[in-house]
Amino acid sequence: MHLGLFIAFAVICVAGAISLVAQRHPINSALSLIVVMGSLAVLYLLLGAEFVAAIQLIVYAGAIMVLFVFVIMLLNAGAEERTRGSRVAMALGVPGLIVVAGVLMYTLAGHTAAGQDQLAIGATYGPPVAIGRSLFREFLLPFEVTSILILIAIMGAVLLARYHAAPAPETRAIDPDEAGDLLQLAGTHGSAAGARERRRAEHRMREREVTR
Amino acid sequence: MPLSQYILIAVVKIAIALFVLLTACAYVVLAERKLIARMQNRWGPTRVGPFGFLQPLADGLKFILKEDLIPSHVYKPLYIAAPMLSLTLALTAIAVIPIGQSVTIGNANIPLQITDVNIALLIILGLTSVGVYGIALAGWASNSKYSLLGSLRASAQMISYELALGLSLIGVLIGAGSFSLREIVNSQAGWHWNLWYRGQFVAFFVYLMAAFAETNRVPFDLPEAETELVAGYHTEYSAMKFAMFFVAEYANMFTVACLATLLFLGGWDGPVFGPAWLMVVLPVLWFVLKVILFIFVYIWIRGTLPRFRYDQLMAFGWKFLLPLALANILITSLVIGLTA
Amino acid sequence: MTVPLSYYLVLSAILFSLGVLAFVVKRNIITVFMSIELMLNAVNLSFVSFAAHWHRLSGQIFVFFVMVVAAAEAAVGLAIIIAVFRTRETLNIDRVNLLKL
Amino acid sequence: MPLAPAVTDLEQLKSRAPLDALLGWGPEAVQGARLDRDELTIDVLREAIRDVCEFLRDQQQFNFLCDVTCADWYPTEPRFHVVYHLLSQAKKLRVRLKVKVGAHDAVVPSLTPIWPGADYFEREVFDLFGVKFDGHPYLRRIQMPDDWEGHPLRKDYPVEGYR
Amino acid sequence: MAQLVTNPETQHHGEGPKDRTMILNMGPQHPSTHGVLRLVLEVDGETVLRMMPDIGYLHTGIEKTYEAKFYQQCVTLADRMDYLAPFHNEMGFVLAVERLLGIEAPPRAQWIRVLLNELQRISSHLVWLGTHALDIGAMSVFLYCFREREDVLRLFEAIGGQRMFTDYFRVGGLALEAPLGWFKRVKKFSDTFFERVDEYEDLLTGNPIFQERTKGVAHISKEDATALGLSGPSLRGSGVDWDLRRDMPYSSYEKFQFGVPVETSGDVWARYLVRMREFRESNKIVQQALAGLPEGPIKADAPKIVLPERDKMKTQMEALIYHFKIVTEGFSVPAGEVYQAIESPRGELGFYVVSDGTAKPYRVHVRGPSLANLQGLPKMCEGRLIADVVAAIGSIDIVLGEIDR
Repeated sequence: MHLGLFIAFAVICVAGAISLVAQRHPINSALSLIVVMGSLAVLYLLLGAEFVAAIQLIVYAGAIMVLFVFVIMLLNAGAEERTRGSRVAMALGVPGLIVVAGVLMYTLAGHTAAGQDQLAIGATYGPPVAIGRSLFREFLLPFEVTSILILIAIMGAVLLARYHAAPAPETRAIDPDEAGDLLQLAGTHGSAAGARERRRAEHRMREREVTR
Repeated sequence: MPLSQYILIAVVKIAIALFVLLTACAYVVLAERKLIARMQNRWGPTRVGPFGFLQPLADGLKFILKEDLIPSHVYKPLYIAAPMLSLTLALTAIAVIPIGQSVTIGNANIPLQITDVNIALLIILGLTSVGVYGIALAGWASNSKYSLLGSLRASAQMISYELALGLSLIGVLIGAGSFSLREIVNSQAGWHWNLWYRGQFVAFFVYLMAAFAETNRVPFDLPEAETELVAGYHTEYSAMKFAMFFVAEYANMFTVACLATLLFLGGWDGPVFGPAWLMVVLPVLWFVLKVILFIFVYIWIRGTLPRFRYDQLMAFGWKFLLPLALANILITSLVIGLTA
Repeated sequence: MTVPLSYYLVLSAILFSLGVLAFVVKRNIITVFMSIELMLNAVNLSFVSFAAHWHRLSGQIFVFFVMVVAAAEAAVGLAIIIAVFRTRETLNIDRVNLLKL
Repeated sequence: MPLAPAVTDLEQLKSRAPLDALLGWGPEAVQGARLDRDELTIDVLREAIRDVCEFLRDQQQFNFLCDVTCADWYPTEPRFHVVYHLLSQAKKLRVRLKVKVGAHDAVVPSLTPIWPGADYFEREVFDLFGVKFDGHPYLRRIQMPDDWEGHPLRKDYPVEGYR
Repeated sequence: MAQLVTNPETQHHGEGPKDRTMILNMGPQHPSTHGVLRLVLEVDGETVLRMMPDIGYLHTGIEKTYEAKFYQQCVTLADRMDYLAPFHNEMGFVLAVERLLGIEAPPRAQWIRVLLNELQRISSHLVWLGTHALDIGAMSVFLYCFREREDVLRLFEAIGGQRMFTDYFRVGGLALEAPLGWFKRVKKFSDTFFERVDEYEDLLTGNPIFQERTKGVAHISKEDATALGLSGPSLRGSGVDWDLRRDMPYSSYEKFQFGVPVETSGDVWARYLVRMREFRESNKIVQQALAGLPEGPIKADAPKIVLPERDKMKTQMEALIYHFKIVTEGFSVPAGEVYQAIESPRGELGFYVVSDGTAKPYRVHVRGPSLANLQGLPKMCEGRLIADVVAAIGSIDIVLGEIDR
């Protein structure tokens, strides 16, 4: 049971990660990453780390990745283009990586520490209370330091977004010359007969292209 | 308990919970239409069945039978996935919500909850925070300007108010000392409801506001403000896909109402008397009544208030609710620290 | 049936390697940034599995800190990406090779 | 209440303040005047209309432009009578200015620099009569579709439209 | 906010002139454009940078139609322009023709006209209030307003035989005497109406969300409002104390006591307050008209123009001849031109009627207040949020039937 769940979610994890690499549109990559994070949260539950699992879901999937998706939507990032740089990286990176991964896995798999007693499904290790206690006693200093880090990050993000923002397009009373462009862009208001005429013309054009 | 029995009970509970939840969603829609209609000197639906009681059925049929349009300019995979995501996440949250003590059938003691986890509250928070994706992706994948504006509004709003929502719960958590919803309810037993016993009325107010915003309801219904954005993020959706968003919204309302009941209104706490079977039924009844009360407030507000503007909404969330929630945490912990 | 610690570690190694691969291969600056998150996640997994293995809470606490740092990093990083995009109008990492806007 | 006959004699009409002031300011701009049914109409030289309006607005407190429209007296020339209705809110007085233009040079100076509110009214006159307004920033059809032929309120416009 | 255009592979709509902005077509089919108005917005995020109203989707050619109808037929056409205030249109046209003819309606007819005009103003403002509140998101006010509007429309139906396009005013008077008991019904409505206005105010005026949404929003200064030709409550909301009923009275308005509400802040809130107080002032006029209604005929003594009474037509040869001639040939109007402006619920409604001496008008032009008020919209909205555009459209209370005519 335990192993079955592990294998299932490990496979989902790896599939998500591969999809992250393989997808060309950033939003698909982001969604793949969310899948990875979700299944990691399940793996944490298997390991009995409830609190971390929940935090993983809330912070990683619910906050950080939302930020990513948001930015992708805002910047309207299109599918990425292949450049020469990416081809070089492919040629060097993939074989090199396989070697590194192989070595890593060999080392790790070799050191199969004799099984400590395994937790049952649903059993917990590291309840929130215990985590809180150690966080606010042993690790109080690092905790406070991270809070300062977060504060700095917030200020930095605000500053960056403010400081480097291009001057906002100014609002102005309608300049009728431009109003024309505006209407042109938005589509002008013609008669039904005119629209029919144009549609017919377009149709004829298309037919000519087809026959050619 | 053998595994097979465990799974059987779980499946039965899930089926019952889903059935009840979906039916309740349908009837809350009817109740909303009826109540608002009466507030506005109208009748509301009356044609289908006696007093219009079969109206939800007719609506459901209509949703199923309608042509499922997929506009040609959408990004199809996400366009299809988004409503499913929304609905799934909204329905999953019900899994950790307890509705009463336990019943004993045969020799099995079955808690009235699909699964009792220690970190139930965190799971609900996690699910709602992931729920943003459904709306954000729906707007983006629709490739329509109104949808995009609606989904941007919705995502920003949900992220902002999640913070206030989370912080408003901390006072309760400090008091109960647990993330488990069952234990939180038990800590309020005997009329010691958090709403007054631990002085969490400020937290309850913050929670109420944030919950309205989280579920995109009046006066925070900007993402689908029909007079501005046509229908917001579901402008391009029709038939069953639209229905999924619709049900998801009402399921979220239920989750939020259940949570409010459990955290602030004492859960199933209430006068219990009578024979054994009544002892089991009454708590559930109290719980349901409280949830209905909360939902009635939702509907009432919808009949009364106008809608915020986007920047006012953000200001309200960040500049008013958030400091209020923080102050509440501070005071609650001070009180607990000093009295303990 | 138990799952040996090494399984988790191998999974973590695979994820980390995929993260590195994505980091090297991908050309979209946001995706590159996401691959860093993937690597962090892989490391988190090994932390948690070690914590479970040795019954020490510090592993989980460390994951907590990693998440905090990741959140801070994401906030600042995305702000930088937005700033870069506004001036350069591109997200391709090959075109953002100068250390100035 | 029988109708009083219309007065067209400029000397007799001097008692009317806006006309008097206008004659004092620039008699060459005024081509004629008419008091009919208690409404004062001043025929203004086309080239002077903008200055006249500016004068009336600044010196005579005619601060409000109610309306710009046109009437087509088709067979006669000058064919188009472009009509401006001004209102003085301080004096509670109205005055009508009229510019007559012929069919072949149907161009009138635009009043948009003086009253931005003239914008839509002038566009409408252009759309429905084909009278052009010189200096209008954005003279485009407003009621009819952009590809419409002809100007529907002209008297020689066939009722069924051009076929 | 950065660029808001969606994924380019499937992009079907036009991009903005600068890629940071987006062109948004609001209407012609949009829930809050009150008819078939189209607004082309250039937005940056949710901020409106530029706005361009595009009208003409409801163009009916009424001004051209006038030239082919007898004067008495034209009253019916006038109804159809501003479909929320038909009585005001009738009033404007009828007064203009009466001045061309040099006749005047008898006092009773004038008072009933005033009474109906003020009832119409109430019903028109009710529609405004309901839709405005609905745009801002308050749903219930809409239905409360339509409840009262229904009462007013029933009164109209009783007196004119039609709920909206009554065609009740005639050149030289009114079509018929009011039915028995009608004035009592009006009194009953009018007595309860003050309470009803209080009810709306309870729901909106004190509501902090509503105030937030309207105060300081869509501001237009006194000077701009005058220069752009705004009129009616939109002008009075900017602090110009001008009401044609008081300042250039027509149809014996000079005999009524009423206040002209003026607000100086020039925002949506000011226009809201002005109209809310106009409810009460109009109702006061209604009560005065009921109390002091003069007795007498309702048609002017002008047999060549006004249709004779039914019984006279059946008993007197002369009356029959006049009836026949008016119906078949119309009545001819001495050549000349008049501009008659009245205060409609939306502002200065002007009828410019040119006669060439025949039985059909040579040219009729309508100065629709909505057209001029619409010109103020871009000025109000640029630089503000999309939600404010909706509030601003509601606050200038436009009727597209009148804009496009």
